[in-house]
Amino acid sequence: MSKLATLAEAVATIPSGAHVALSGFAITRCNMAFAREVIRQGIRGLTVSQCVGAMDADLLVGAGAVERIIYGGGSLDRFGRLNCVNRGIEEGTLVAEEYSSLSMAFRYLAGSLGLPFIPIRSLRGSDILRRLQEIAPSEVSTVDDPFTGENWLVLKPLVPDVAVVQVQVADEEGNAWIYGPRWDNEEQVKASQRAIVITERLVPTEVIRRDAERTVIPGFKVSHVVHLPFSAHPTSVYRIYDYDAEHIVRYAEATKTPEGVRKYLDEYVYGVKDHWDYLERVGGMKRLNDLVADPILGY
Amino acid sequence: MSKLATLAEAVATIPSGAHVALSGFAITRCNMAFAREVIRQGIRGLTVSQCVGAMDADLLVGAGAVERIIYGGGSLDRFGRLNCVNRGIEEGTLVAEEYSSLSMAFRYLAGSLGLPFIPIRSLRGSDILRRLQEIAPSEVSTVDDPFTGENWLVLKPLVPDVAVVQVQVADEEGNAWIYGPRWDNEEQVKASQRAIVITERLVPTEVIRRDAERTVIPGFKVSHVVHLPFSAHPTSVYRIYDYDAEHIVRYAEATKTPEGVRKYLDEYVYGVKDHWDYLERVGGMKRLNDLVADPILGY
Amino acid sequence: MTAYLEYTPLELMAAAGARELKDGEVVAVGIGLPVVASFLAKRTHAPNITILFELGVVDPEPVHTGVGLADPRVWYRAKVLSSFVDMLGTVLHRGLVDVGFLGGLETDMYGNLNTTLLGDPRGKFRHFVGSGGANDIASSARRTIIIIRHEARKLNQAVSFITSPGYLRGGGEREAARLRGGPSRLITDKAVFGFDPVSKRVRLESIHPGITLEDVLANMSFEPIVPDDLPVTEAPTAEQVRLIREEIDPEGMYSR
Amino acid sequence: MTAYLEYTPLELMAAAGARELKDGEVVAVGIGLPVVASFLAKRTHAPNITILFELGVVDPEPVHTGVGLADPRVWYRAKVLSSFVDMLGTVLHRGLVDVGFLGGLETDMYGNLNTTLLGDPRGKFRHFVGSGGANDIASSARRTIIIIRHEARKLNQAVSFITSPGYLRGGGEREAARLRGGPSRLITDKAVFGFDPVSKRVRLESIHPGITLEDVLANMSFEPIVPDDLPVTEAPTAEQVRLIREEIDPEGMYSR
Repeated sequence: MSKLATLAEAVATIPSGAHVALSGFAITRCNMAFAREVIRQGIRGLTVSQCVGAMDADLLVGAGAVERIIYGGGSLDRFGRLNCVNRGIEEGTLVAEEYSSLSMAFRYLAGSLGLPFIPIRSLRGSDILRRLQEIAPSEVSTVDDPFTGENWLVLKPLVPDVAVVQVQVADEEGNAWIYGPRWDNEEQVKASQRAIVITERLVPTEVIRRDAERTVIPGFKVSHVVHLPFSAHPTSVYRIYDYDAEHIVRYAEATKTPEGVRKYLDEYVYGVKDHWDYLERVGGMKRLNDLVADPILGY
Repeated sequence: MSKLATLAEAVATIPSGAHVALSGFAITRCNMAFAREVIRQGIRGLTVSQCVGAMDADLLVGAGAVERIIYGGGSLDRFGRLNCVNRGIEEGTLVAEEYSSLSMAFRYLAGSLGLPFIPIRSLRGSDILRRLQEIAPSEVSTVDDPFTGENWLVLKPLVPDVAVVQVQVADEEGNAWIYGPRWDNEEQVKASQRAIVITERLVPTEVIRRDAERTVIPGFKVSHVVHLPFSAHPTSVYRIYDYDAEHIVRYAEATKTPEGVRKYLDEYVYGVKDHWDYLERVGGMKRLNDLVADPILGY
Repeated sequence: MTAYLEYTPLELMAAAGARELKDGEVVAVGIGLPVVASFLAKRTHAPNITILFELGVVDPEPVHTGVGLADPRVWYRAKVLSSFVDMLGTVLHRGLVDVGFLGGLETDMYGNLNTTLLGDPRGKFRHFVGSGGANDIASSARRTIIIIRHEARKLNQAVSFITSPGYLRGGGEREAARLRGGPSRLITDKAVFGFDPVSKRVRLESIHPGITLEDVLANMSFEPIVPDDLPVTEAPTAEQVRLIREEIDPEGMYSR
Repeated sequence: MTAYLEYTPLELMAAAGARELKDGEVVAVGIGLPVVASFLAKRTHAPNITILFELGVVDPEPVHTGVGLADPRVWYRAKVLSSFVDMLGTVLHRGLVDVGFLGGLETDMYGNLNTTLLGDPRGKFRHFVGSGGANDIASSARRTIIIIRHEARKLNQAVSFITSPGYLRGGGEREAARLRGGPSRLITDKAVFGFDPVSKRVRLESIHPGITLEDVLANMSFEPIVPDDLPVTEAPTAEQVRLIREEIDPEGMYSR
């Protein structure tokens, strides 16, 4: 069954206040076109989660669409900090439930497997745990191992309302492949109630059937499939295109101040009518061609 | 670092009494050449485990090499029952810790992730659980979910001494790919202290690096790599060769009686000096060629 | 094209099983008649069901009949090839399997299934297949459909071993064990049964064409609830029979 | 080929880090100097170490320097491309990571690391990167190596926030928290430190060529244990410097 939809249609199914798991990691496979459309549609009060905070979450926070972020810390790698997320935390306008990469991944894993709780060694003795016990006491607890008597920290499963995942290849049913490392994306999708797949390449199901070991996202978890080239710009999509360093530098610079964020949003989000208009704004075909990945290197 | 070894060398590293996880499922990707060599070397008192009992375990039990089997039940599919395993259980000569597919998979998963225990909904209310509480009380317990107060059955992680896994493709370091469904094999290998990889095709690491998303077994878990074509015969290896129906029928018939088992072992295990001799005994190149898989169908 | 007005009891059971599936549902099946029933549903009224095999196979399109789940013939053209943890963990245990098909050596008036052993577990017994994924499906699927031969020794007073729990000893016992779902149908070669919503006891729903109530009751070891009006089970259509014989199970391995 | 007799402080730190790795070990690294140190070890005395990146990358062979773990440049020619659960779960949490490299905003005399915030967590503070996999590595690796700039504000009396636990408040505190391993080395651009086996306090091990004990102590906010004999840190060999500059970090992004 075809689940093809436009980006606007898919985004319109997300109510304000929903918990959205995002597939981005720092500056790669971020849901950028998705984030821009969420902002244009005025969706607010979101809870966003991801193991490592990325540019998609930062842009959403910068636009005031996010009330709570559940993440394991993050940055724009060498391009800088997640200025909007950090400012929100520093000014208290953003509730941050901060974990580590594995504790986030285990929370998604527990959600994906229908486990009631999952034990973990991480976080013990750290201020991350002390912080969590204050601001999110319902998410962490302890259990005595019935086999050894040892007391273990246990985490509550994470079950987002929807996972939005940027992939390289998908069919119209939502069966999808991810090239390169998958970080938390498979567990995010399988933990969530449903998934929106945003794909660079749309292939016939016939292609999926010829190499089904690659299918990390099964169609039956997917509610919408959006086929949208360069939808992760300015972040990278392994084997398809490289990150746009110049644009990310501009973003990192702009987001150092609230004024800069407003200007950036006016120019690249509110100031464009859709994704195609955005692509023209950031340099059009000529610029995008410079970013197309080398087939061997993958970037 | 090359870990290439002969089958005899790899098998010789397994002490009597060891816990060996086997990669077979019914009549596919079974460690048959491995089982035959274990029997020839006179290794005894093994504990064998696998989610679904298969022909590799049945042959080892038939030869008296196994003291305990930890499994989720099993058969030879339409070819018949696991006669040796069933007889051992019926006569009390084999200790059987019997689970279900998921409870076994979760025990391996917990072992692979270093979890102290893992909760599960399966087994409750069943005689499988009652049986386990009698014969393996140290492996199952209950824990109150600290988030809801609900009482959950929890299983102890399974950590085999060695996983023996039959794969289609591996390099000399043990980085390996499995085509087709992987059932419990990835969790078995990652839960075990080490793994012995038995591969149909040996490829340069260069090949592994070109399609690394497929690498489900990382070389650093592997102690030995055995390159041995048709090592799963008479069971199938997806995309390489089909099962040998005639031979499996012969086995299923022979194993109906202890005498039959002895005759089978004399002819196909003790009566052959090595794997190549075995391949001649079961029909040689002519027969094996009939089994070679069609590149499209995979069988 | 020949018209298929005749059908075998197994073909009728497959059609009855197919009828239980709603379009869009996720179905966990073992090999055999359940596969025939599921593919029949997918090729008729439920093209969007998702079919799962526990070892890590989703929506295959076999062109040859396999001897079991371990046969690569039944993996052909799958959309996903993964693992037990993926199928039974992230789909079944996670709560996404709508229907599970189960068979067995014997069942009882509460739909408890035995696939493990016959005889006295503490004394003399014969050991069979065991659970595989059956117990997991019986514990976590939203509902299960039992398909079994209609014989007194298979429709038993009590089972020698509960491999896959149905409603245990009835009433609220299954709920108390906090198992999800439970058996919704019991399909034999003589009749279709349901389960009483309160007592959870097996209740006759329809009798197959040409079968009498006496045949049904004489060949089972427990008393099902028998309602006053007893419809006749819908026979498979000629098209359903054709699909089974020409496309789904041409060798008749599971349906003849 | 030019002889590399000169080296930068960062190149010296990379060489000192590389020296800590034994052949055959499994090493979890973040981006930056630890990657340079690990690749240097792999190309010299430890060809069989396994290098892991938390997001799901094993033993890559980059030909271009990346801006971080998210840069496909550093995934090039990996042997495994998987996930957090695979790297941090089945390898690290399972107990298979021998060495983890960690850096941070500041550390204290027990090797506790802060990558989260500076200031008063309850009042005014600046928020930075947070943990990523750092806390996980600090909790489950068999030993960790801290690499940090030698400045008074980075080698602090106490850290504002313990992101990644070292020995907590020393003695048996880390063991009591049942964390695996702990920091084995603290490498700065002026010296190499270890940790006292009993008190777990930072102890000076060697001072880099051309640096005085005064330089070392004057630029840290806590008192390390200072043993009587203080060797000079081994300088990187010309070959090590050549490898760093020509092959591992030709753009000098992390080592100049």
